[in-house]
Amino acid sequence: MDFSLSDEQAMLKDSVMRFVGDRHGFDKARAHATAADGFSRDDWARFAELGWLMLMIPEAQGGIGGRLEDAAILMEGFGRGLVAAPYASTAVVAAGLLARAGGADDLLADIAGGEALVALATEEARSRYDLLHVETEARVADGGFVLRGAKIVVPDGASADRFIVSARLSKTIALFLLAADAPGLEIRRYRTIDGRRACDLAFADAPARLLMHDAAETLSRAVDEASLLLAAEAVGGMQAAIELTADYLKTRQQFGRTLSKFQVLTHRVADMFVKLENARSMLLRGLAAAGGGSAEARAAAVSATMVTIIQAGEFVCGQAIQLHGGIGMADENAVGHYYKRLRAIARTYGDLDFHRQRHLRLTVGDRSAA
Amino acid sequence: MDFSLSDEQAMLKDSVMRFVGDRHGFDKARAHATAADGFSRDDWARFAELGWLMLMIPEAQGGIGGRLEDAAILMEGFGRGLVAAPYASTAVVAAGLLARAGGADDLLADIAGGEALVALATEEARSRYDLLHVETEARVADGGFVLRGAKIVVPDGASADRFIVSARLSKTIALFLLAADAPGLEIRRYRTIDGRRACDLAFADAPARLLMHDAAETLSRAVDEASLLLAAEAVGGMQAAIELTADYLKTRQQFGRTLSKFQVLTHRVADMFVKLENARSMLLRGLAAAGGGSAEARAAAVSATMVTIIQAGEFVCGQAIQLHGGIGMADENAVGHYYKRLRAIARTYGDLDFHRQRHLRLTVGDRSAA
Amino acid sequence: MDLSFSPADEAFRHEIREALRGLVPPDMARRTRQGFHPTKADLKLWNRILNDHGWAAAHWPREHGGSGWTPLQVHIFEEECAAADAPFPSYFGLRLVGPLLYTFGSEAQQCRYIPDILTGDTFWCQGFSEPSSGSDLASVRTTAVRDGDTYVVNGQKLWTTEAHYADRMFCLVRTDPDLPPQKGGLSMLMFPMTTPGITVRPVITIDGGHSVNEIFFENVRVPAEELLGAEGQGWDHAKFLLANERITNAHVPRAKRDLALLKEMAAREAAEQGGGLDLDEVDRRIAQLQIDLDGLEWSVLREVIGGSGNPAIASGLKIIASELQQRMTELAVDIVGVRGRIAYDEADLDRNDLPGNPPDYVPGLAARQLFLRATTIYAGSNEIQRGIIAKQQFGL
Amino acid sequence: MDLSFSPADEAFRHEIREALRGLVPPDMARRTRQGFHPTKADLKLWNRILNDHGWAAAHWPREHGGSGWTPLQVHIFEEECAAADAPFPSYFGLRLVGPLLYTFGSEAQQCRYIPDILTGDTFWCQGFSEPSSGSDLASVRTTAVRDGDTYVVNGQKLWTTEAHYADRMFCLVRTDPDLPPQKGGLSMLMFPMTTPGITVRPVITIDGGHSVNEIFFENVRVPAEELLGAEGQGWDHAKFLLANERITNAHVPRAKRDLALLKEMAAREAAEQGGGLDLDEVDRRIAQLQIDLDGLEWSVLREVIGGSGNPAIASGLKIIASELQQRMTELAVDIVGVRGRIAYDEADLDRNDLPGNPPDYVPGLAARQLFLRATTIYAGSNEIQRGIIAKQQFGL
Repeated sequence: MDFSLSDEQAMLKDSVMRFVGDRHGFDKARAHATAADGFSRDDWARFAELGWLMLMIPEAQGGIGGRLEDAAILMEGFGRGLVAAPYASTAVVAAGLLARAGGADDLLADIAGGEALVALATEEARSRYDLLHVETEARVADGGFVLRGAKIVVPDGASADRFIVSARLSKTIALFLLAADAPGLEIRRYRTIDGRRACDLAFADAPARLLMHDAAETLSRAVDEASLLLAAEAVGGMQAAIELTADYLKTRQQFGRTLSKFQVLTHRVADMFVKLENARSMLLRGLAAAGGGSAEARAAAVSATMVTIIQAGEFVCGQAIQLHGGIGMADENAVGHYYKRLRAIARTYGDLDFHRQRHLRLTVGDRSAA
Repeated sequence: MDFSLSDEQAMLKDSVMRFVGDRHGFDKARAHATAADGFSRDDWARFAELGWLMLMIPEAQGGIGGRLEDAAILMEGFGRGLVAAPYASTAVVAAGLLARAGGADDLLADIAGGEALVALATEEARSRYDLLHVETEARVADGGFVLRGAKIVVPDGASADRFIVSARLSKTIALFLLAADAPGLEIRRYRTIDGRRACDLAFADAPARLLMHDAAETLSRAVDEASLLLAAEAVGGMQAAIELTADYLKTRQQFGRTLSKFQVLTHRVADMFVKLENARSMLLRGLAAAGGGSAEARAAAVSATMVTIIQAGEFVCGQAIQLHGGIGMADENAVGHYYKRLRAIARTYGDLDFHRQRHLRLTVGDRSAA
Repeated sequence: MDLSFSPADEAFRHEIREALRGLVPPDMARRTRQGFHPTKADLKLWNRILNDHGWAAAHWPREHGGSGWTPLQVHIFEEECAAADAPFPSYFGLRLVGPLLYTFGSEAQQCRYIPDILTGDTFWCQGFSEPSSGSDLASVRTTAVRDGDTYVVNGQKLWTTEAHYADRMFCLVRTDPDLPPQKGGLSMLMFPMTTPGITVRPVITIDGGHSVNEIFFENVRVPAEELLGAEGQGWDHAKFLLANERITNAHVPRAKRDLALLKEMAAREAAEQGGGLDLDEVDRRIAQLQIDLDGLEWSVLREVIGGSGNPAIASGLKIIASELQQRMTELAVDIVGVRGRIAYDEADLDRNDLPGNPPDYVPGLAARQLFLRATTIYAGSNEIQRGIIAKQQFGL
Repeated sequence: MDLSFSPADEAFRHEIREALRGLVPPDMARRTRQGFHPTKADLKLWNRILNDHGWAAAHWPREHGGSGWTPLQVHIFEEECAAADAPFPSYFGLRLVGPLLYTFGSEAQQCRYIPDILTGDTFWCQGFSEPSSGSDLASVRTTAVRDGDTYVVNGQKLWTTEAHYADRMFCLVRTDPDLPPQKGGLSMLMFPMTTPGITVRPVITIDGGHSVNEIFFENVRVPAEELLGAEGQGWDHAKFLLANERITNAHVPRAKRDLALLKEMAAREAAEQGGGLDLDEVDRRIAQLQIDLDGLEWSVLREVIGGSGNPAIASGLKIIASELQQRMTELAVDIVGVRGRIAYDEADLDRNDLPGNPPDYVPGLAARQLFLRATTIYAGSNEIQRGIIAKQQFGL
């Protein structure tokens, strides 16, 4: 066991920290949020140049073959800088699924080059984060497959040019690939509370390419990994929110004193720090479980991580607003954006209730198996 | 609706506050706690002189016919002064049950005169506060009744000379009366965490007098009223603990300043006060529900009160210890005794889990009936 | 001590409930339930409807246009209004400047302003907070310098709620820079928002909504007769308002209605979402909220009926109520699952193809949850309230 | 970065587990599980057994009698000891004065004391807190005045854990009343508890137990050679100990064992109590504790392996661990229902007619819960820790 960064990881960290400009990027982040895509295409091209978009593509398929910890380093930086680019969804989750499915090397190359944005669509109106609750159906038509059904709130979906979609194929869950301009596919794009762009998808016999059948466990692993990347982003966001708050306390005057003279406020910052460091530990524990062991152990550990992240995020970023007072409520201040991003993360791929239930079922709750 | 005290209530309050000596009674309370009974027989005789022991006996049966609010005023004072006398159990609960049962005027007169101590025994090894879970059985023998079974942790049981016992009689729950020296009754006396004296009872065909059959609702009401009296005691105890703490902060020096200069500590006291006042409101609400309305509404309201009291007690008295620091952990300091009494109250007639479940069942949880 | 609602109280409740039946236009009721900031049109219309029944200022004394009801009756009335999904009438006229005027104002000022407050023809806003004085009113810097028959106002206000709805402002200003605010340095002025030199800048809050503003004053000339009471009384006026505010801000009637809606929402979501929602856990949270709301309600009843007037009690109510409002909307957003991530646009609400295809109770929740983070900050942050309690109640 | 336990680590765990099998006498294991303060006899015996295997000071460097294991191996070893229901060895020799001695002590002092610490033949106690300085060590008032070859100690200590077990004390004293404690005013002396002039008064804590004491010094003469390091270094010694303490005090191995026992207890109580226990709610609380304990364990691993040495991190561990220990015992008492009200007498534990006729896991719980209120107070209260974090991490 060794918690220190390798040389490559240290470089990666250095590189992303330089990119987000040591959290001076809020004006840029806000400008991107009001753009049509909700993020910067220029940044995305830069990511390709830096090799970040091929980091998680296996070497055999032309990538760097990085590990989840490496992507987590990038995501922590993105969290710090409120970077809204669809990194986790395209460059990790979609790239990973395409690599495992095989036969998609061209698309992987496009992802690596920054030319393709691929989003994973799993959530449905009645699924409540359960990946096995899939009402979208696939059937054979004209020698290929067509999809019928609907997906909602697809992360980074509004700017995606392709979608990976889970659908029921006979009795199992399969993954399909289709383009955003596929016939029979209707897309409704919109903003989420964190200013990012999601979409709903409606499939009316939309033709799609089968990527993988019997994909339940592959999908579950991919989404667990995506959750951990969001956890890393959350850790970066919390850290930035705490630092902004500590800085604010040192400058703001009330009742004739700087706020840093008020012990209840400084102790609140201490509690925020304690929750952040605990969340960071749980992120590492989740990454460890994703690196080996059984599917059940991984799922339980990821849910434990997410429970911690969600609880910490609500406290840390909520209190960051509280300690800023009125100005923390203003959209023109950065701190509220961390809060909103944390709340969005807390309801992507699973919420507190979902992760608690899943963790409980896989650990103490399973008394029949004990 | 009127929250002000009547003249009689104001006198009662004045009288009990004088008795507990404006919370200077800790040395006395400690001395009583180490005595065999865990309370003072002299005090008890004084209560009889003051008329407190006949307060809750109906006028028709020679008492004053007071209302539960009146007894609550006394109990709040007792809570403040850590008075361990078995007032609620004998003078309210037992007296009330005997009065409702009828035919026990002599015993009621003895209670009023301070000559009889009667305890109610309902709890069993497997009942977990459920008054309807009764395994003790009564059967007819020699023209009377005998009991077989066992009760545990009888409040104020160690000093009682008589017991009112719930037992199963054919299919219903009945109440029986028997003396502490009844044949076939074995008593094991012991201390509880608050220094009071409880007991276990084992009945081996112990002869007992039938007080009331089909007594489930009467018993439930009596125990709800007893809970509210403990709630009143808890309010008095919390108030005393807060005042002790505020006083301590004004005198104790640390790091070259009095503790009252540390904002986190004074704000903690503020939070304690907020919880106390909220608990006081819920006590009043519980008393209101006990005064009228349906049995279900009463039970739900009493459980809501107890949930609040138990939560407030743990916080208020736990933090009273915390703010005292080390000295709060010493048995020779008063503040820990309030904590222990609150924790004992929190597991008498019901605990947080029991009251939450009962409240939930009677309110939101009952979706089938909605 | 009499802890029960009397038969007369129950009869009154029944009467009000009957009288309110059908009084709230259905689309207004729907908007209220959805929880976005109320529109000016809704506030105006509901004010007028209330006034038609003599209820606009139910909580005022009869001699000033109030109902003359007992405090308990007022409480029952407000509870029934909330249960009927009526919006809470605009705060600044009816709750703040109205009572200020009939307590401290001249007869001329009362005649000039009170009638239009009752009808809802004039909307007010409150110029208190400033960029450098959020919770610290003593540090107000906006100045008013006497120049003959007028005051000349310069400075800046922030967090001015409904300034963009308002016709007039009552405004805390420094009339004497040499006196401490608590000792006569502050005064209260009233003036139209159309007075030359006033600029209103919208401040968008984290929910994406526009309810507060920043106000700039540049040589704004206000006739001296628009001074409330005497010069230098501003601190007393502010204290009077803050004490009132902490109890009204408990918003028990609205919270009771919100909790009832929450229960309905949980049942519907559970039915429609096929088992994914952990209804047991939701029920536990609702039960705890119910218990805490019961406590708050009885604390408010103790205060409005018993009237301790203890500032520590009022501060405690503010703390409990603000945290309760936050917890309630947090639960509401949790209940609706992934749709709680969607930023619904108020302007789109009449479309039938909203993102996520949500049930009707969903769209306003996420924004309302975000906005309610302000409850523990505004009207004196909860940290300020704890300081008041420690000092007032315990001398700490 | 390598986040996994290596096969070698797993093999080590297996080896330790096997070696520990049967090593803890069953009655000692039962007493440990029951959670009363450990007896001196148990501590002594277990110390000797550990020493027979060379494990008494597993966490020390090999050159001083330690195991030479990696920090991760030490962690695994302690986890396995806790899982075997071994008592945690007496703290003051093995955790505190031992490391002090091999870091700051003279060779003579090391030779004199360390062997008996390893065998458990000498028990130590720590004279730090005083009546007027609980969390504030800078205000220590106990004086030691040099008189030829000896120091004469006068004053008073409080909260001295295991002083009634101890053969010797290491004691923080003021050797220079004119220097600030941080600048050389304090020193550390070591002396036998039998030295004339020492009086030990038991302090009974709210659990009814006796684990702490008050100590009075009246002209206690201590040879100058019993000074640790140089005169005036006491502040450095105290800081060295406090930093160690905050991580050891996390007590993760014991907490893991307690949580496992809690799960068993909940299952047995539910089975025996016929439905009265809300097992769903208990499971939820256990699951949250499990998650929080996982976080604490990985934070400790990060610190013992990565070794940031950041005092803010150590303070954070102390806060989390102390609150976790409290929550765990609170749940334990809640699980056992009305029996949680009974004050079991440690002396009666071998009787088979205990009050309430409890299952064997019940008797120590209520007392332990009460005693653990001290965890958020001792070793620098959690408020002190928050102050450290604010200052060290953020300059606040």
